[in-house]
Amino acid sequence: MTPVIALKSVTRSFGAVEVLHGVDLALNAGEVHALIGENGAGKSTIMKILGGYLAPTTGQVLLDGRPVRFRNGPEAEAAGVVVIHQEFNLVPDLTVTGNIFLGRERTRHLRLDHQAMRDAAAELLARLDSPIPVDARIRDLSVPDRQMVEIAKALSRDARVLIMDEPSAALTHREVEALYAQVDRLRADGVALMFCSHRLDEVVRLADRITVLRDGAVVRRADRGELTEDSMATAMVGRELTDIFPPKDTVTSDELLSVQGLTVPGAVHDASLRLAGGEVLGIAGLVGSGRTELAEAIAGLRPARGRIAVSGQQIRIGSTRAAAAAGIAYLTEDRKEAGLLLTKPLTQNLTLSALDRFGFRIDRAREAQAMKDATREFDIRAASPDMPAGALSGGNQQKLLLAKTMLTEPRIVLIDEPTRGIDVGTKQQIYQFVRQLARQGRGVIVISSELPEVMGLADRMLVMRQGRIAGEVSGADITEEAIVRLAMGLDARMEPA
Amino acid sequence: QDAERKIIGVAIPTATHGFMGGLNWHARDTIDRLGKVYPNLEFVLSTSGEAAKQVSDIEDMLATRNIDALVVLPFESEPLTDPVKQVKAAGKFVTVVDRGLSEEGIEDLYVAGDNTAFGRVAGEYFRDNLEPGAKIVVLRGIPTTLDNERVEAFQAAMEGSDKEILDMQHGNWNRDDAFKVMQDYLAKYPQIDAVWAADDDMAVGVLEAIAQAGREGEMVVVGGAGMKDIVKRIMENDPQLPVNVTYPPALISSAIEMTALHFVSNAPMAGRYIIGSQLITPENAEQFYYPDSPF
Amino acid sequence: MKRIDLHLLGPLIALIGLFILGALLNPAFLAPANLSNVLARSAFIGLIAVGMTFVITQGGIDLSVGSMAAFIAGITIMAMNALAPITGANWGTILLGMGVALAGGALAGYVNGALVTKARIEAFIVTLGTMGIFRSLVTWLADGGTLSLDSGLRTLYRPVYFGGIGWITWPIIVFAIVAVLGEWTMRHTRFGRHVEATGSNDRVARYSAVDVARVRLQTYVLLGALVGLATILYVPRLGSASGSTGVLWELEAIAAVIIGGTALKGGTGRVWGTVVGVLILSLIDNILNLADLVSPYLNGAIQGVIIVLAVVLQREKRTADER
Amino acid sequence: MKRIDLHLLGPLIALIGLFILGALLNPAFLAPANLSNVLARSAFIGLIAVGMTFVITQGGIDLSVGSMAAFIAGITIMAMNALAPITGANWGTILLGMGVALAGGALAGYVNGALVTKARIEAFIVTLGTMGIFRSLVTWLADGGTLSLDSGLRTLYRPVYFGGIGWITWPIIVFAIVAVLGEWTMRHTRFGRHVEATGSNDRVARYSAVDVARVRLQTYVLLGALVGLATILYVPRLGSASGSTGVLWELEAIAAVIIGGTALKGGTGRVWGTVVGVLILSLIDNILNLADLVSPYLNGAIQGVIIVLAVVLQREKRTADER
Ligand SMILES: Nc1ncnc2c1ncn2[C@@H]1O[C@H](COP(=O)(O)OP(=O)(O)OP(=O)(O)O)[C@@H](O)[C@H]1O
Ligand SMILES: Nc1ncnc2c1ncn2[C@@H]1O[C@H](COP(=O)(O)OP(=O)(O)OP(=O)(O)O)[C@@H](O)[C@H]1O
Ligand SMILES: [Mg+2]
Ligand SMILES: [Mg+2]
Repeated sequence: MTPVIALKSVTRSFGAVEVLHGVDLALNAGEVHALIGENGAGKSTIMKILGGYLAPTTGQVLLDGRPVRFRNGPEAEAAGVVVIHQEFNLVPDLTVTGNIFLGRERTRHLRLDHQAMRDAAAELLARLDSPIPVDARIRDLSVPDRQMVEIAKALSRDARVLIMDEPSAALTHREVEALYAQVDRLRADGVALMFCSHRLDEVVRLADRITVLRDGAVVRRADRGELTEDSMATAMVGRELTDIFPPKDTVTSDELLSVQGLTVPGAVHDASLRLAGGEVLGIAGLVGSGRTELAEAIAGLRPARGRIAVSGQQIRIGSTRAAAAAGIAYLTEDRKEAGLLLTKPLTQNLTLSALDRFGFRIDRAREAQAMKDATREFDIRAASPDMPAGALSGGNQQKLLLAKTMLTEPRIVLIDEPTRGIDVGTKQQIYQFVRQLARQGRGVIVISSELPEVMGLADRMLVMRQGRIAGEVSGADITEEAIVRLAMGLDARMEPA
Repeated sequence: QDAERKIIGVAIPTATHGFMGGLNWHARDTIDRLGKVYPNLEFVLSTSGEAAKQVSDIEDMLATRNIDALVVLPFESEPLTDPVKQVKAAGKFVTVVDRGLSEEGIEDLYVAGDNTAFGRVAGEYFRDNLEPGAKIVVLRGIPTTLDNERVEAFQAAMEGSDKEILDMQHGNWNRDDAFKVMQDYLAKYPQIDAVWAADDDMAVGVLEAIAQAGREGEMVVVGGAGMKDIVKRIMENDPQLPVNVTYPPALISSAIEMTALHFVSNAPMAGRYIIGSQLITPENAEQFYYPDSPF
Repeated sequence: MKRIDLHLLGPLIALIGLFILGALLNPAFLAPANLSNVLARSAFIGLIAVGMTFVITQGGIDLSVGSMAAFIAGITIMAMNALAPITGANWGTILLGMGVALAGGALAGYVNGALVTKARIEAFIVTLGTMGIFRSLVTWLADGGTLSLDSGLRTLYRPVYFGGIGWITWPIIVFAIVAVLGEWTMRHTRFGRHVEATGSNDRVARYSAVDVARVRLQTYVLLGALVGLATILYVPRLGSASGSTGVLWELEAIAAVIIGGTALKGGTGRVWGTVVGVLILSLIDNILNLADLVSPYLNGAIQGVIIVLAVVLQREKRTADER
Repeated sequence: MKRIDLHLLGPLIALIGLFILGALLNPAFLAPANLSNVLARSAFIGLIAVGMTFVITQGGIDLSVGSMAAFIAGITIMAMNALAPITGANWGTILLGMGVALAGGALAGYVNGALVTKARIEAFIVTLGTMGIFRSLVTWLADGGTLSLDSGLRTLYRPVYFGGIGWITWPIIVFAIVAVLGEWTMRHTRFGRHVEATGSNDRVARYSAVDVARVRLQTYVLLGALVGLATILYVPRLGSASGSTGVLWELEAIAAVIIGGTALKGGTGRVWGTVVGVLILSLIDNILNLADLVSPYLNGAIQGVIIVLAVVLQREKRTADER
């Protein structure tokens, strides 16, 4: 059987740096192919080449066994090769429907057929089990919702080949299930699928074939069942990974943060919490339960009512400067729109929140040193500190964002989705790092949609439901079941002890 | 005779309205003509849309073109006074046109229209020829000292008469603006007996607005500066346009010519030449009619 | 949702407020003749502003429209004057002249658009350049003075501005049709969608198979053609064009677009908002002329204050955005 | 990398080209007196354009600067004239006048900035409004005419424009200092970084604990103060202010900023590029005066062509960006 689409000894360079070294790869109809590898290994680059968004420097793309040269993405799409990008590709000012049909609007007698498109969009979203209103503007959607729209948009194309770059990174449990169902359906329809993911359980669950990439070269190929999660991780990272979560050796000190009756209109109602130095507090909940809003309000990014005190000192609500001065730092879940200046060099991004520590005349040498330190400490893989942040691989952008937040030396860190798009090896580093922050006596709040992650990290957990704090669990009581029950509105206490 | 090469700089405002357009035309026409007649004369013409730009242009003429004489129609009097004084101090011959400098005695030659008379003649015509109790609306030009002089003289001439000035708004010496202002006057005042449009470009817009409202029979329109189409209609005894007041854009020609004569003839040219504003009436209109002028 | 509605209605509320103010200040304000005047005057800027809405929504800008109108008016008049001796002072000649205006406008727009999309120069600079060029050319063609339409043609052509159906004159009718078509195009056609997508994020639009350069170019051509159409209505009014025709129209058109709620940085276009914006600007002028103020020198100040106030009602939306 | 260098050098190459052209057209071009004139007169727009670079980089715009300059010049003159009888025609009075100019400028800038950041109105509209307001106010203060500085003060004050160190007159010195400080501030201070971050993506800036509203406000105040400083140099040159002072300066300043390579949509500011842009614009005027052209009516056209050409050299960068 000829593969539907294949790469033949493809290399790709950005400037002088070669990031892919002679990659061979084939996708067959009716099969799901997983591409895994560390951050910056070249996964997105391969996918962009397949999808016509980048040209290979040398080597060939074969479609049905014949060499093709797509000049751009739309041309590949016309040939049935559809890509869901890691970076969102939605127009913020258009509605969900507008985006799904952008460039392929349906018309009747010149006039846009709004109803037909709206119905089709609703149908697609229903297939994904997603309640997003089709007339909502993308600008007003949360990150996971945007990802669902992106998936719906790709599904609306009649694809022979569907390539998904970390489709589930921004999704929560329920949405992921809907995605899997679609993957199964498409596979049964004979579509050739490829995806990459840092969730190895997902790879085990979905993939018929697995290709492991390291530093731009294929290091392992395997069929379904040949690799366990552990062996995948080992193949990716090139070393054994043990004990991904560090021990919870908590020594709490005095109360650091106290939030009382915090209300963010329309999102959070009467939330109260305490955080001690040296403690890691997890916040779990479904998408849209208001976790982000709560964290943003604490960081002064949203107007809110209530009281926030740091070390007993009341701070002004709704002022980022007041929050920053009190030592609160917030790491956003929306790194592209709110986290990094994508067109600015890495160094400028790194130091943006902490410029006052580089002197009145910004000390470039010290900045460069800080960049060097951050690159080492957070293992940021970048060709040069002067490259724009947007040119980093997704995972490396996340690491840069983390480094940027830490540079302010906060006393209280709020981390929203800390490991979105991060490979297993680095995840471990980040978990170590979070723990280390706590050991230094800082307070850490972790928000994550990956339950195992919060559970593995947190000393104590709050569960949010519909904008309210539904309950608290700590120590040995932190179980998946307890959390899910709270998140779903089933009282944990009703469970017989 | 004196075959030595002389360079005359001419600095005037840009053609932003009809009168200034006519003035620009006359300036270029005169320069072309004199350039042919006197091969040893060279002219440098600059037009500026703003006082500071005109000052710059004059600086450039002095610094890079080494002019021997300057003919200037100041964009505004105050800001140009000092720069022109510098030109004079550099030993150049200076002719000032139309708008006097704010300091006396700088220029060698002064050629100007008479703004006070321009307003007064129109005012006196209205005072003497309108019915008692007649109601008048006025369209003013671009807010400038010169517009103020005209309007003040107009008001002074009207003072004590039994005619009433209903309104004065700025039409900016522009046809379109005058059209709009006149439309609104017509909407606002049921009775208007006369319009002082103060400039023939504005008069064109005013006439169109009156025609649209179908009130041609009700009011007379007095413009100014003697645009050829208007003068022609006066010649033809148009009841809507009984008279006009001269303010000839050709005064720039006289200024340039006299400056040129300073160099090519032995007659010393100096002094003040005020070209008075006259009333154009159907009787004398013919002598103010220049069919070839663009204005 | 409530917030957004208020934002959408902001300019409309301002317009209604001005209306009431006008009626209170002077009863003549509500007379059909006055309203007809105001609407007809709005038509030039209105047509241009509708085109400008597309250009701004797409993420561009056009500073040259005022000069372009003057230039097109100039060549239209020259063309008609030149044709009149051959074809006679009849409607045929006028229709040819109208053809010149439309084609000339579209071509001028094409030049702007091509410089922006093909030569890839910042729209602000391109149109700042062509603004100077068009204005110079018309001054030069008119030899510093005024280009006037042949009087025979003039008489024939006049009703195109002044005539109509009762007090609903042709400019009002044309403006209304163009406004409705413009709104329809923005809301209900593929072109409108693509214009918004391009202005919102051109990279994404390109990834979605939108021919971004073509869309951009088309908006400039559309704007140029509408400038041509505005000229067709402008020429019969006073029958002349000069270097001072259309001065500052660009600023007025852009202001109308933005007062109407279209974002200067592109992405969302609101044609009906633009129409409201144009009417607001015209009404301010009219009301200032109808009312008796302290000093006409202060007209500009009052105008400025009203423009700012008209937009204050919109600010709610920006608060929501900023979150 | 090579591409970006070419882009950065683009305006500089255009400037050098103009220089060579000037020298070829007229040897007097290179005379110190001429260069001194050109540089000194660039200073007004130059100072304003440096401030404008910050405002545009931050993602804003200010259309009011020309009117603001006229207004500030007006009140400065009135203040000095009012003081002269009390304090006498001496340097003390002039220094007080300078203080009025600077404080007035900063205050006027503050008004713009506060309307943008606190009342949250689109900058284009705010400054379009204040543009009308300032211009009206100065016309009204001057009663439609001209406000002139007391002649005694005038004589004393003149050297501030015309004097200096040899042919390097004070305006040149002030402009040079402000340009260097401006470049330094943009490149090497926290404020500059914050300005760029705000213009690049204000949400990211806010999430990075940058007080976006404050940064925005500060750029307007800075621009206002620089307008005040420009006025301090302008008043001794012309000794007067009127409703037509500073007309279209805003367009010139914005054009200079963009020719210099600062993006209109914000995010990257290049102060030295702005300086080059200002010099390009001044040189074009100067060169047009050096040579005799077909018709002065076409000056504007030539100017337009050169502005567009000067920017063509930059387009490479945008190609790179767009991919
Ligand atoms: N436009 C670009 N310019 C320069 N370097 C680039 C560019 N795009 C990608 N790279 C580099 O190519 C390498 C591979 O990036 P790629 O995005 O393919 O990684 P990835 O495997 O998808 O990683 P992640 O898991 O973090 O998404 C990285 O080192 C990245 O910095
Ligand atoms: N700027 C915005 N404008 C309007 N609605 C928004 C905006 N941002 C988020 N929302 C909505 O608010 C709700 C809460 O979203 P949010 O993402 O903050 O929840 P969350 O609990 O943090 O979930 P997660 O982090 O998993 O996305 C969602 O329904 C989202 O669509
Ligand atoms: Mg990737
Ligand atoms: Mg969230």
